Amino acid sequence: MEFTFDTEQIALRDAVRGLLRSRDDVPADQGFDPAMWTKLAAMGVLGLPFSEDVGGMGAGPIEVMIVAQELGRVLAPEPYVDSVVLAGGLIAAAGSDEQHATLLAALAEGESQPILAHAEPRTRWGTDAYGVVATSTTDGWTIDGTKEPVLYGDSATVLLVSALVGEQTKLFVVDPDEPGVTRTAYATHDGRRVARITFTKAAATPLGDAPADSSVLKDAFAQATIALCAEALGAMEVALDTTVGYLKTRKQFGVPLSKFQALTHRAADMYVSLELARSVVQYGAMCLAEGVEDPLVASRVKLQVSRSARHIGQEAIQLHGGIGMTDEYTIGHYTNRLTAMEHSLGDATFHRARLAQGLDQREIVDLLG
Amino acid sequence: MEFTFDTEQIALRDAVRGLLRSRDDVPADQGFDPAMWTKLAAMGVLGLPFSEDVGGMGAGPIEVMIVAQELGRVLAPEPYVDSVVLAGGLIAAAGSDEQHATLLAALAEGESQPILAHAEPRTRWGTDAYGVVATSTTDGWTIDGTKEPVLYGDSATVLLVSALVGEQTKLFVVDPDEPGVTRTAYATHDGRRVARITFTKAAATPLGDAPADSSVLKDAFAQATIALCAEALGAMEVALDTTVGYLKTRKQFGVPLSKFQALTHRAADMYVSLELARSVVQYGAMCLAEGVEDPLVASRVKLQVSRSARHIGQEAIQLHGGIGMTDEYTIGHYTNRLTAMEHSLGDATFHRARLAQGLDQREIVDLLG
Amino acid sequence: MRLRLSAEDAAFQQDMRTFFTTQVPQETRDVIAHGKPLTRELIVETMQILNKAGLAVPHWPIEWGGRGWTTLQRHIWHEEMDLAGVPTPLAFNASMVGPVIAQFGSHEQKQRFLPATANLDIWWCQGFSEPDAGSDLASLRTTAVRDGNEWVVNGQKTWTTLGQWADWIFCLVRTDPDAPKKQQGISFLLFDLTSPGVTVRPIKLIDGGYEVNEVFFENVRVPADQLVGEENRGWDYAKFLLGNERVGVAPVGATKLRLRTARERALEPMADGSTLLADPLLAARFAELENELAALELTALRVAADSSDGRPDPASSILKLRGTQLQQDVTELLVDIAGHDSLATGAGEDSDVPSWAQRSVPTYLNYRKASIYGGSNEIQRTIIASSILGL
Amino acid sequence: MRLRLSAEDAAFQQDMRTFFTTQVPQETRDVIAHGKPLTRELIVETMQILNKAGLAVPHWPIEWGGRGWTTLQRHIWHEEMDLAGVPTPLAFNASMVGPVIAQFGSHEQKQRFLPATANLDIWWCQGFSEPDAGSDLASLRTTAVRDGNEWVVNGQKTWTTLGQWADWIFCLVRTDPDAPKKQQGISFLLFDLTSPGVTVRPIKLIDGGYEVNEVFFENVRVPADQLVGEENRGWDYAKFLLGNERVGVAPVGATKLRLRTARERALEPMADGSTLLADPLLAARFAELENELAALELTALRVAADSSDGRPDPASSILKLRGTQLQQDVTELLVDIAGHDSLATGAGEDSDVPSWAQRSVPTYLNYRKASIYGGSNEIQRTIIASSILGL
Repeated sequence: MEFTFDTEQIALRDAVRGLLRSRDDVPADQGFDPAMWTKLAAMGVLGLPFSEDVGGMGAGPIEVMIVAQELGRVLAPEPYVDSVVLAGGLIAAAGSDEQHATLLAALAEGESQPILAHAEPRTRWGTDAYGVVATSTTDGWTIDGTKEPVLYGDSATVLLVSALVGEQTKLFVVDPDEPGVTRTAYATHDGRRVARITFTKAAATPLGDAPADSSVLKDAFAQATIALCAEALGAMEVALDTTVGYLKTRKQFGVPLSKFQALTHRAADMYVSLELARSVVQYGAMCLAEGVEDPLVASRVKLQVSRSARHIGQEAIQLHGGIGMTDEYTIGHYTNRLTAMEHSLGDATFHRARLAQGLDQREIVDLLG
Repeated sequence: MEFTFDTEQIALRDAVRGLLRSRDDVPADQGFDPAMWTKLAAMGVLGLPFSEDVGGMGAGPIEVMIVAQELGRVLAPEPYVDSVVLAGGLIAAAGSDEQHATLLAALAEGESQPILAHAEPRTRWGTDAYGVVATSTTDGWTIDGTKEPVLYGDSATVLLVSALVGEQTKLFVVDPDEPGVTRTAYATHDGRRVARITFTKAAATPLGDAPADSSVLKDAFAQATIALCAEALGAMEVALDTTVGYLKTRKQFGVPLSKFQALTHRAADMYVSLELARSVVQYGAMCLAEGVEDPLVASRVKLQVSRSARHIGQEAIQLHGGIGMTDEYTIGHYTNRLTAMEHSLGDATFHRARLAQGLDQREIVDLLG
Repeated sequence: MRLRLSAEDAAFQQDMRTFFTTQVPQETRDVIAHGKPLTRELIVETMQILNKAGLAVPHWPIEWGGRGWTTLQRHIWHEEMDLAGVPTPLAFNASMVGPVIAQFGSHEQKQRFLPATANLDIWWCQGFSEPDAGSDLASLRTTAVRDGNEWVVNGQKTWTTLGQWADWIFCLVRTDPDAPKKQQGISFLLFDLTSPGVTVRPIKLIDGGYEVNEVFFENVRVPADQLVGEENRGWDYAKFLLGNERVGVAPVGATKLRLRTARERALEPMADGSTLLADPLLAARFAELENELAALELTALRVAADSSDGRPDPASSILKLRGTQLQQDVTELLVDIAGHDSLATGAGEDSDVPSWAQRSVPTYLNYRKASIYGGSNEIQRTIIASSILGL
Repeated sequence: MRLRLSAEDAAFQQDMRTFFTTQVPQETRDVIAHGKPLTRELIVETMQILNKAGLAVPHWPIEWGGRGWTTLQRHIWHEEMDLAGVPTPLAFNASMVGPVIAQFGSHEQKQRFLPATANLDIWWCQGFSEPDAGSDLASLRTTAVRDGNEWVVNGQKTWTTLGQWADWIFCLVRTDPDAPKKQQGISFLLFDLTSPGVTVRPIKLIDGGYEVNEVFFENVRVPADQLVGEENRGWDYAKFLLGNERVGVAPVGATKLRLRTARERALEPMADGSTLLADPLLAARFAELENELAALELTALRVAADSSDGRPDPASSILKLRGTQLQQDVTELLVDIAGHDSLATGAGEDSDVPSWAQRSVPTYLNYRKASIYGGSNEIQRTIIASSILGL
């Protein structure tokens, strides 16, 4: 048991941190910086989790966590978790050899950006499709229906689409530039881009040799959830640092805010929340790395991280006071982004329900086995 | 709309408060002070809610609230809510004329102490009996089974017993000194007395001309719940006063605790909890007085009061520090008693479930109509 | 003790409800009911409808449009407005500068300003906070120096709510920098925002909207007759103004309206035909919030029913503290009900994501202000601890 | 980063589990599992079993019974004890006075006290807090004045846990009242509680039990060779002692044991045949607590796995703060599961009210101490804010 990074992992962290320092403005109609995406590719970060024979680095969930955490620290809007971990993870898990060779290699090189189009309005975060249907025709598969909100759906170069085949949800690959695919893009509350994607007899190919079953979504969601939680952890670190810094420098009634015990004690509670989140994120990444077979791990991680994120996000603004409400100051953006992450890949209620189910059949968890 | 007491009500409050100042030691094997019971009778307090023709004062729920609140302020162990409000209320609501004349008159005079024996082990706070059965014989009714915990069950001179008749729960009157009734008494955690009562072919008479249905329990529980909440309100008032007094006088690090903002802000939150509790208690009493027909009123009151009681009880000890843990100091007794009240007549979870049920069928409550 | 409204008050409530639901256009009230942003025009139009009916400034002196109502009646008036989704009279006019002028202003000032203030012909904003004088308001540094028959104002205000829509500002300025205490030497000045030397810079907030402003003064010349009351007594007037309001401090009606909306949302069928309210955990959260709101409403009624004088009451701090907590809790609930639909912020009308869900996070973020502005919750706790508990 | 235990540590864990579940009598472990009060005899007997096996004081220097384990191994040792329901070695002996004597005592003191301390032949208690020196320990007023080859002690200690069962006390006393700072001039003295002039008065607690004591000293004469280390350096030794423990600070194993028990209770059929755990709200509360406890356990493991030195670590404050919160949450859960059965405190064995339900409120009340004793949660927050956050 060890909770420390090795030298290579520290080097990776420092390299990513350094790279992220030099950011250009993000084009508003894109929602992220394509130049940064290219730089991340050049550093090998986009191919990190994929095997070397498809152009990846063959690294593992710990390295993915490290990268995601750094992205979170600067609120980087690049679709690392969405494209590399989630969509890339799905292709790696369920794609055919040919899909591995083409899609993953292009993703690792920054030339392709696959995105999963799964969410539909008025649904929760399960693995089912509701209103999107795949039909087998003599010319192959076609897809009909609407997916929304699809994060980064407008910039995606490849769409992985979940669709009903009969009563089963299966996965397909769709080229968004083909006829029958309409994308309407707009901004999320945290300034990223999201799309409504309507499919009308859109040509689709199965993910995998036969279309993969929705069960592959479960593992991919687990991996993406833990990476997203690492991103949230990075954001929480900086949110607390920023708040502490503000308490030290800002004066009221002639003294720094850090003289007000009612405030410093609340900062202490935020720190506890942060460290609990750090513990579960590292746990989650290590479980993935070691193939721990508890399907509830991602839910454990997301539940704690969601609680910590809401606590830290709300308190960070409150302890800043008015300035925390302004767009000009950074802290509100952290709270904003943390709110988005809370409601991505399952919120606290969703994951708690998974953990509560079956409590009559299983013992209280024993982490050390 | 008015939230103030009239002159008579203030006089009642002051009289009860004065009376309660002169308390003798409570005999440990009794759990309350019989001399005080007699004095309360002499003041007319025990007959307060009953009509004048059965020896009562014909007063209403507001007056009952005032008395209960005063009892709560000094943690008076006398069975006012249990005997006068709950058992007395049941007799008044469902008893025969003869039962009114005998039982209520004796109760008002302090000569009889009726108690409801309803709780059974491993049950929640509904109106059903489970393991206690009434049988109709040629000689009248007999009862078999065990009730526990029955607060003040050992000192009761009359027992009202809920028992199954077929699948229905009905109410009976049992003389505890008759053969077939065994009472084992012991202490509650807050130093009152409670009994396990076993009935073996114990002779019983119906409450009312035919045995009253368990539905009468519902109204009686509602009245008793609101009175109990008034008692809790009194206890919370003093718990907060005591805590505030302690913060003003106790020094640490050379200054009074009241200089530590982390503590005073928590005292402020306790005050908010107290005032919210006061509002709902007064609301509940006024609803009873005016015959408001919302069956959820008692649940509204108990839910808020339970939340306030737990908050104030826990914080009162914490803000006292070590001294709050001692039997010698009063504050722990307040927390102890508040904990008992929380788990009497339905806890927060029980009442919240009642309020949550049917939310799809009814609108958010509008208190002003 | 009596829960029911008197016959008179019950009739009063009915009158209010009828007026607000029939005389204020449905389209205006839908803006609030659906949580959409209000425009300047809607606020002005509504306040003029109310003023015409004598419902804009009922707590003012009768000769200036007041109605001599009891506090309970004012409470009812305010709650019924909120529940009907009526934009309430602009606080800067109706609750802030108006009462100060009515109480402390000269007769000329009253004649000049009060009718226009009640009718929102002048839109006022508040110049109190400064970059280094927020919670610690008395540290303010904006100065006014007498020059002949004018005051010359220099300095900066901030957090000036809706300053971008305002015509005039009421402003605390330091007129005696040598006063022994920082609370002394402050005056209460009124002036036109179009005066030369005034710059209003809107501040973008985290929800993407604009509500507050920085206001800069560079040698702004203000006629001496626009100083209210006595020179150097401005702090007293500010305290009067801030402690003046005991009605509508806890936004009970507005929060109830939002909770009702949340309930309707949670009853709308999901894609799989289920409803969210069928989840016992969500139902329990509703029941809990509903009950907390009821306890707050009863507390607000206690404060309203049991006071007839206009003095500031520390109980207002409970209402402010608890009121903003619940206000925030309900916005949080709506985000959680929206789920991942809450990411679809800019989806617009063509989307199947309901528009309330699109707005849920900006609204949630916007209401983080509630526990900060107007005396932060920390300030309210300090007031409760000191003024009520004597700590 | 590696989650799995090394083969060595996994074997170590298995050894511990085997030892604790086979060598400590089931009846002893049932006392803890069922939440019954421990007796002096059980604690002594268990510590002697552990000591015989080299498991009582593994963190001491090897020559005095230590094992040279890693912090992680000590963590595993402690958790396995807790999970098995083994009464842990008496903290006053094993974690407090023992390490101080081993580090700062004379060779004679070590020989005289350490073996007897490890074997609980001497039961120690702690004489630190005084009526006016609780959180502010440095204000202590108990004095020791040198008289020939003895110290004469006068004063009063309080909150002396299990003093009623103790043989000896380790005591902070003021030996130089003129020292410039109150932290200076304090010495660390050991003495026999049967010495003339010592009075121990047990304090009854709100759960009805006795755990802490007042201890009075009236001209108690203590041989000079029972002063540990240097005169007037006692504050340093006390800080060493208080900051010495990083293992077992958060009672994870004990809380987990209690949560397991709570789950079993919630699965026992009620009178109507239902189980409480079937209620989605209770199940959600369990899931939430289980997860919070897991996050705490992981944090404790991080602290344990990543440190090999013995210096005090402010991270211990997180463990203490959060650990006691969850400890209290679980006692609260048990009361709520008990429902009205929780009133049947004194029912005894003949009752159908299960005995855990009978004990639920006294246990809940007793554990209110957890956030007060040993550095209150307020003190822990202050440490986190200052030592970690630099506030």
